[in-house]
Amino acid sequence: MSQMPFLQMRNINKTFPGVRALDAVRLEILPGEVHALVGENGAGKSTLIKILAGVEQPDPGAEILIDGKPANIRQPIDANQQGIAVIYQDFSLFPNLTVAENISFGKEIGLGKRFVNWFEIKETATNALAELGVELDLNLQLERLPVAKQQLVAIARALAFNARFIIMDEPTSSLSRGEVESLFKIIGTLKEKGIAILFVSHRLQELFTIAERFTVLRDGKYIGTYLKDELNEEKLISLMVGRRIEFIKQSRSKTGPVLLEVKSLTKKGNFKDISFTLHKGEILGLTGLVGAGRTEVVQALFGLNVPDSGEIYLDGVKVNIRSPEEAMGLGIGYIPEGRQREGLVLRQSVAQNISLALLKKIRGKFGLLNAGKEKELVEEYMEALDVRPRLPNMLAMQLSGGNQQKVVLAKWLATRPKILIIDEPTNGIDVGAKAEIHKLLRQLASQGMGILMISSELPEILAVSDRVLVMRRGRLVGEFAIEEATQEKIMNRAFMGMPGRVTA
Amino acid sequence: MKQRTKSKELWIFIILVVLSVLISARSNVFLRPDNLIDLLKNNAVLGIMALGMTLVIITGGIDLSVGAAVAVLTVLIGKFMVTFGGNLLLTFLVAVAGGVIIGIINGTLIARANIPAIVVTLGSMSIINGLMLYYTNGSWINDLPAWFIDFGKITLFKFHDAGGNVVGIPIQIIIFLIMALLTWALLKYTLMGRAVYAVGGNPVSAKRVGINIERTLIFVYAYMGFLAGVAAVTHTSIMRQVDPNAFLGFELQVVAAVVVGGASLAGGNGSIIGTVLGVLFMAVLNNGLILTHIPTFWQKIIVGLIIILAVSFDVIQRKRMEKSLPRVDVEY
Amino acid sequence: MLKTSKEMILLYVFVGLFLLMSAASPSKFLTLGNLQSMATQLPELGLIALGMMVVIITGGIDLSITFTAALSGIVGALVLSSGYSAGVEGTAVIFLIIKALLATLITALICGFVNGLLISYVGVSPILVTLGTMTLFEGMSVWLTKGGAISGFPGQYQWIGNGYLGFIPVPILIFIVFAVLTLILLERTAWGRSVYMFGCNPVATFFSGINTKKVVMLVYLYAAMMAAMAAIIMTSRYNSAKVDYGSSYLLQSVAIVVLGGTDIAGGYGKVVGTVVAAGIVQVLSSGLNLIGINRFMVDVTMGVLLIAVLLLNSFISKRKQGKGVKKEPKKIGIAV
Amino acid sequence: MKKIIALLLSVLFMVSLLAGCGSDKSNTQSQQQQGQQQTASTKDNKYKIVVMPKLVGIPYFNASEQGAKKAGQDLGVEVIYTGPTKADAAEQVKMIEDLINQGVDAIAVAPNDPAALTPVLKKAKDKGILVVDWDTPADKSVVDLSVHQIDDKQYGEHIWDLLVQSMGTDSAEYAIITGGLSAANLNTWINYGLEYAKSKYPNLKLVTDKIPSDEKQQVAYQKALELIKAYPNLKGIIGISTPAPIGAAQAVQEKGLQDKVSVVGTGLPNDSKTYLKDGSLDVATLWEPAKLGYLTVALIKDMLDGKKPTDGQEVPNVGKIQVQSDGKTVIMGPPTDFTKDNVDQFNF
Repeated sequence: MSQMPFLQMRNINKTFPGVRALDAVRLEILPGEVHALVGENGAGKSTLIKILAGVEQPDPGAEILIDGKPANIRQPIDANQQGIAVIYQDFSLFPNLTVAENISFGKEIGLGKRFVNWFEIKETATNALAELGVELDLNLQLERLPVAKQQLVAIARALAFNARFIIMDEPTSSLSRGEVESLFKIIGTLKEKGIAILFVSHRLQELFTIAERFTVLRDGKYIGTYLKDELNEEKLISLMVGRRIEFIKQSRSKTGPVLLEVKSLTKKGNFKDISFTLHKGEILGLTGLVGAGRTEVVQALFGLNVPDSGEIYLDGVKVNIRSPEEAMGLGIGYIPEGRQREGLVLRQSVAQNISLALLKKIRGKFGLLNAGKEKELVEEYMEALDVRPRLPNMLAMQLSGGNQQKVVLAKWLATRPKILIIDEPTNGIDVGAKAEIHKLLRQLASQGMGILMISSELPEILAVSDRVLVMRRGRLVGEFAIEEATQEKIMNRAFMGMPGRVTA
Repeated sequence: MKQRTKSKELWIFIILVVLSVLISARSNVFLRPDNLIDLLKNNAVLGIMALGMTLVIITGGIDLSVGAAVAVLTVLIGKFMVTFGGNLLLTFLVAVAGGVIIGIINGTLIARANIPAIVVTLGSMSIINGLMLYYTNGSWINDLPAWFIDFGKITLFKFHDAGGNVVGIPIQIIIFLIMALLTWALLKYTLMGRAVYAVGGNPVSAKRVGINIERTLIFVYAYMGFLAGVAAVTHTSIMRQVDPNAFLGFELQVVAAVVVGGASLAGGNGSIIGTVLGVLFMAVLNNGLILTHIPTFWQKIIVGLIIILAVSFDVIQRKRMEKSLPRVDVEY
Repeated sequence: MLKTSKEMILLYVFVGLFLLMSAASPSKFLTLGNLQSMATQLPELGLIALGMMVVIITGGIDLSITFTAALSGIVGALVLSSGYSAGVEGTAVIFLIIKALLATLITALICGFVNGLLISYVGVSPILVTLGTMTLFEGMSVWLTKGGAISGFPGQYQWIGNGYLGFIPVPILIFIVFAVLTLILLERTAWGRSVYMFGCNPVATFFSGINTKKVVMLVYLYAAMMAAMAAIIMTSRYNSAKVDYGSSYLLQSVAIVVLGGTDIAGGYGKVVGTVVAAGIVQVLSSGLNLIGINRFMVDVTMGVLLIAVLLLNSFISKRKQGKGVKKEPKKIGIAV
Repeated sequence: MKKIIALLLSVLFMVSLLAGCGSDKSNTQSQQQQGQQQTASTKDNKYKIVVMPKLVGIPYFNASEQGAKKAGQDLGVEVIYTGPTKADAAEQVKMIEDLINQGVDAIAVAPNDPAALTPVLKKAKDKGILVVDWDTPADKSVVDLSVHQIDDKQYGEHIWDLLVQSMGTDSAEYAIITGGLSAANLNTWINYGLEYAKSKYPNLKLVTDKIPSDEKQQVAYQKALELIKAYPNLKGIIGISTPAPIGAAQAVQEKGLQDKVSVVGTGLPNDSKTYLKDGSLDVATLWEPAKLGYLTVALIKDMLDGKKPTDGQEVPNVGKIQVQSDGKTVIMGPPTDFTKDNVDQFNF
């Protein structure tokens, strides 16, 4: 540790009117290290990142040193010029611009240019991508790229203006296992170049794979910085939450008769020849790489993606599902992966979100909504799922990620579905809330619900499901009973034993 | 297929070609050089305004005050020329300066006070129109100086058409082409232009990469104002008198040309080529009505139907294309 | 919080303007005659604004609404005038009027259906569709009338637009009925709830099993119905039908809707706000007219008022946000 | 909360200031007029006469406003000249509603649509207000007086006569460009003219139905260009509504067809001067709108004083008028034709 730290932050306070978001926080980053920043939602991680990025200003008295010299980061450009780059969870890219522009834009602005030199833009982009060892079509509009590749664009952008320190906020939340591994490889390359990484993630397993040091925040306070060897998962969790949380394998209940049967479902360009069954009281895990066609298959069950051929049987009766409305009528619920985009109406109240799928059921006289019944149901399910705070009139956007997910769950549970499809149930949710949701899913299964759960996080699949299906390139390539399933076996199937072939 | 915006432009181009073929099948006048020149000249003002509106719409805004702005600017230069004489350069400067001031006021209210663009410009439309008509009472301004009338009559690149008549390109078309090129280059080759796309595509990210959103928005409305000034001079040079009421309801025509040209009101998308095609589409559609001898009382019905068909076909074929795009690389 | 809601601000503005106008010309403004005449004038624009509001809540816009009104009014008028001659009397007249009202309504609904079909089922953006249908409906109106006015209605028909129940003008009663109806539909029915949810997030609403296409279709049908109601009042009040009746209401109705606090991007909008905004515009217009202000300055005042009220709103919501940070994170941030 | 109220109040003050300014201006003006013109009569006795054009803010109606205002000064009556900013009958009805409550003695209106105004004019009449139409006739049964600039039938026929004179032949193709398809008075003239042409000039051929120009010169100009190209044998264009003949003349001038295509129509002399002089506009015909405004106010004053107009009556500043047999329809006189020789004598 004799090295001169790249960044030193001391006595960082941030007070919003009436609330202390950061309280004497410190952070030290060494050149070329991968540093994990951990803490529950609301612990102050994002505020700290915003200060580093120049989006927010710390309260007076803060000390920020870069290369040992005091630094002044007043706006995003300052951060960039100091060699700090942030890759936000949503990547902060421009869907309507080309890959090349997305990569080079920040640099051009940083240089204070007035005119665009397209040759230079392409050159910058080519170089940055070459540094990453990735090839992408520079002229492609960004929105046409899959998410994993968009992330590469975001990383390339950081490299483009010679960042010496890259902050990655939840970089793996939308990546599949294989893509995560390629990302780690890239992080390794960056490390070699002496670029420091601040890695923010809720997936503790990943952090232990990649990070060398951990800084823990809790309730806006600095808890400590630890070397990897000083910690294990359990200890880290207890530091984060201040109490011990058991991250246990959930107990299983007995599964019942077949609830749903899918026979050789096929849709061109989506999936081919998909057959499986789902039993009453069962949690069926569906995993595979992102882009393997998992979401496309479950959307076919919810009427969002009408298949070309194949049959779906519900309780032994053949059904034809062409819209979410029909699916709902058949007792199917679907909790999509994009909670904020597809799951919730953020600008409306929690109560209205919960009752949205129920509107038909709470119709009273003259087709008017029965306000009393609505209130009753909303309260019942907010209570049952322990949505906090228990304020039905609060806007959905004001809730934390975990509570938002509970609201989406409440919405669907209130329809009393026979089958619940849930896509990446704990994406971007902190540890405590994850365990709660896992427990809840098991509880629902034990009450006889059939649950089809998509997850890219294998520990989650192994902790919750009764059976595991694996998809690869639009096909089902494996099925394991939970007793025989291991991470290795599943990964093997997902990659077909040829992990080298899959590049991010 | 490569990019959605490109396919959008291609589609408008196809519709435009089909429409032109249909019209020329019924009228041998339509494709005559003099008609095409008239058509371009008479839509130069619409075109110049639509260029500015494209930028505004790319940022996700709208400017409903353009009709009022251009009208007040024609009055301004009319009064200026009649009172002071002046010269062409000064007249241009007066028009452009007036337009930029209006644009800066609109832009500042939109960017700083965070009021939706449609509201601000709806308000400024009634304020500008009201004040202008209060002071002018709608009187026309005649007796513009001779040098200005002569300026309006300039034609360049004279050539002989099939009938042996001398045909030239009027100055108004040249102004439109210069403005189109200027705006195209602005969008493509300046950082401000790319910032316009960035702000429309993702304002949060734009802020994060260090784009000054307020400045970008104010620039966009000011540029709209600048083009309103150019349009005012162009219009007056064609009409040779100033009618303060000449632009009532013009704002919807401008917006129509831009959105038909493929720009999305949600922001982020739109291009100068698309807008020029959109302007041409509206121009050809209107030009064809009399040339193909369509009875007066049927004209609006036909215009309405063609617009509906054109925009629906565009969506239908795009949907079909998107549906056929594979989402998963399925192994067969 | 409630005290500073957009609607309350509007109400203050309304009351303030009303008092101001009363003070400025008490002998003219505060007379029964003037109040009655304001109540007769407001409904046409008010109804169109209500229809426009419902459309704007879904994030759309209906540029064809005034020509929907014109076309449906003309069809109704044609039914009325072609069926009426001096000999027709008594119940036959009533039947004829009912027939004409139905013809007006059905025509409007067909217009709304065309809009709804293209917007929700074909998926064309509302502004493009209604830009086209605006021209189409105008063209059909001109074609039907050859530009002239359709007149020659039974005297009884005039009661709708010019009659009184007691001392209350009939049009304002119609307006109140439809304002209350809109309020109930939006706030208390599954459709109304879906309209708001769709305006905020169409994808999530669709994913919640709502038939969003139907919801949107109904929105455009509803707007068309409001247009039909306005058309009925107009044809009755003016005792004739013509293509350009109410043609100036298009941008005015959008202005009223946004003045009323409706979010132009969709998702938020209250009937109360729109009604009060319509009232403000009416008081301002009639009041300034009574004082004898130049008409163009009335336009200017409306523009200033529109921007001023929205500036005020944005100022207040910024302050509210500032306050909000104080309380809310405490409650929610650390939960879980 | 307090801040909000303060803000609100300031907004209201702003509005009231605006309102105040406007009203002060007009009040002082009218008071001055009183002081100067009418020292004898007290304020209370002054008749309040509303003169409402189809819309305000266009040259034609500005000219009539001047006439009406001048009559007000000359005759010692208060003239309120106000109208909608758009030619919309609905707006007109609303304004009349408001004016009835203002307590006026007479309302003279140029209806955007005659039928539309009938109910509201009836209402005015019931309140004891003298109801007059001017410029364009309203429903005959509700008006007490109807002031016409011209006999519509004669005027329509006159325009067609001018066309034939200018073309120098009555066997030719021609087209009509009108202000708007739904403008009632324009339609009246066109219909009279067409009927007349059918019998008088059977060889005149109208190539297509009247083309609308939205009351805008540039639209008339474009349409004229298209007409010239679409109908190569076109010999004449009639422009009805003041910007229409100017736009048509501009098209003719640009194409250098002054000798081939004749343009006639309704036009104000100031705006058509250039085109009359270079020969692209053959002749414009109109009455003097200022005189019409003057006459309207003068006759209303007489009516309010209990005097009915009589045929052949000499009205000061206007001239001899005709009164039709119904006793309430007054015609100002024949139109004035503006040609390149006489156009400089007029200034409106």
